[in-house]
Amino acid sequence: MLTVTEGPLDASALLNEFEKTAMGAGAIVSFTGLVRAEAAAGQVKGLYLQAYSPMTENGIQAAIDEAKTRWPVPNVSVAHRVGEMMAGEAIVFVATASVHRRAAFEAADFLMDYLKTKAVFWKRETTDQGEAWIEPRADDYADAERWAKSSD
Amino acid sequence: MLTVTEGPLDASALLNEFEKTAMGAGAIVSFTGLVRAEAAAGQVKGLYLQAYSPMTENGIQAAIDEAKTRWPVPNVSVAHRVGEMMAGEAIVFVATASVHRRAAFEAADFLMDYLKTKAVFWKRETTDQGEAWIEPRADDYADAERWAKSSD
Amino acid sequence: MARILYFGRLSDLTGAAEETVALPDTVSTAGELRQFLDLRFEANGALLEPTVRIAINNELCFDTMAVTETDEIAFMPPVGGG
Amino acid sequence: MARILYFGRLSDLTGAAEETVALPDTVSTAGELRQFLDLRFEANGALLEPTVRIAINNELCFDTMAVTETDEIAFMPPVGGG
Repeated sequence: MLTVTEGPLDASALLNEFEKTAMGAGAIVSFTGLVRAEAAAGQVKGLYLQAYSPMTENGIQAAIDEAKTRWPVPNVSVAHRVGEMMAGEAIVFVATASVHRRAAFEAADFLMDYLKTKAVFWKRETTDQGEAWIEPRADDYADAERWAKSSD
Repeated sequence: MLTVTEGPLDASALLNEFEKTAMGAGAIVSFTGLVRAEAAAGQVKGLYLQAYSPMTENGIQAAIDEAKTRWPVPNVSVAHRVGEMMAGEAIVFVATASVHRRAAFEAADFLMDYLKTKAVFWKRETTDQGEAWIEPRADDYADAERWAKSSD
Repeated sequence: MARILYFGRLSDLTGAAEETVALPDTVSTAGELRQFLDLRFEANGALLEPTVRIAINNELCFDTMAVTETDEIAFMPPVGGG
Repeated sequence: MARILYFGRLSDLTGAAEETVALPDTVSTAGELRQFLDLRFEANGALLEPTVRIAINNELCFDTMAVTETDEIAFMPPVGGG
């Protein structure tokens, strides 16, 4: 399941919903990413996240399909917020379910690396120093590269 | 926060509670382990989990302390069920929060490896073949060994 | 009229996230559109940077791809994830 | 009377998860208690297995550790996690 929405994300409600679809799994992993209050440029007041539909959704769906190819995770849920949001609010929620925990952990980790580095989003931070479009961090790229296949 | 309880675990309620304690975190990871319906011995009807208090709690707390030493995870929650439970019910819930997602993922993964292999529990499965005390799986040990320090 | 989208920091430069443009006769490829728009916005090469990718109708393309009046053409600075 | 706990599969063998036992004079260490109980339950060495750990008052101990009438002594087969 994939949702890109301007509305707020309620992680525990999303987890509750996901649990119902993942009957029979032995392991459920969830990840919630929140807008950080601290940034390099100072205290974060707000974040604006821009998507390009359907390219953004297509890219995320391809990452979900890839995760399902790599790991036995029959159930995957991704919800991503776009538009204006404030520090402390949830920006992304990912849940995976599998028979065994290693697959659930790795698939969630893999999806988060995609979402944090390769997903089609642009973001603008508003801090006490003003507004700025922000670029991906170097360690985000390093995280994503862990998943590269030798043939990539 | 650590709870060992005979009552049912509600993962989404526990996540909701955890989110309140983890204000300021950028990343929250949760893991829910459920009683599997399928086992080597057949269809699982129920599971009985036995703890030895306070040794069980002390061991889990030591693992939480160790996780906090290894990763910047100021907030950790562990809830574990004991007693009689049925297939599909939650047996364990772990949540971690950190500024960055790698720490939150790794600390949750580390704690689950402790809980699935080294924690002081004994378990008895009831399947259509009858009752049997079950031993840890070889790959559980292999998972836990990933975290061994060279000095261990 | 082609529909042109400017994502991320590019909209600060162009003053709008989207516009419709009548393509001049000199513009028949994505690369020629870059040149034309970079001059029009006095962007000093910001639209020419190789890290700024172009998508035509939601598909990333090379600068040699043909553009027409019915296309939606997006200028996309590096995506940074969410 | 010492309080003795039998965890996991050991309680199938002993018929109870716990009991109180008056320690005979021949039993002054954890190891001697193993021998005594293994014979009493006709356990054929199940309580002597080195993988069965003994804890005295919630602390794992060697078989050479002294046991007394006021102790809680636990026989613990390999723990399997939750």
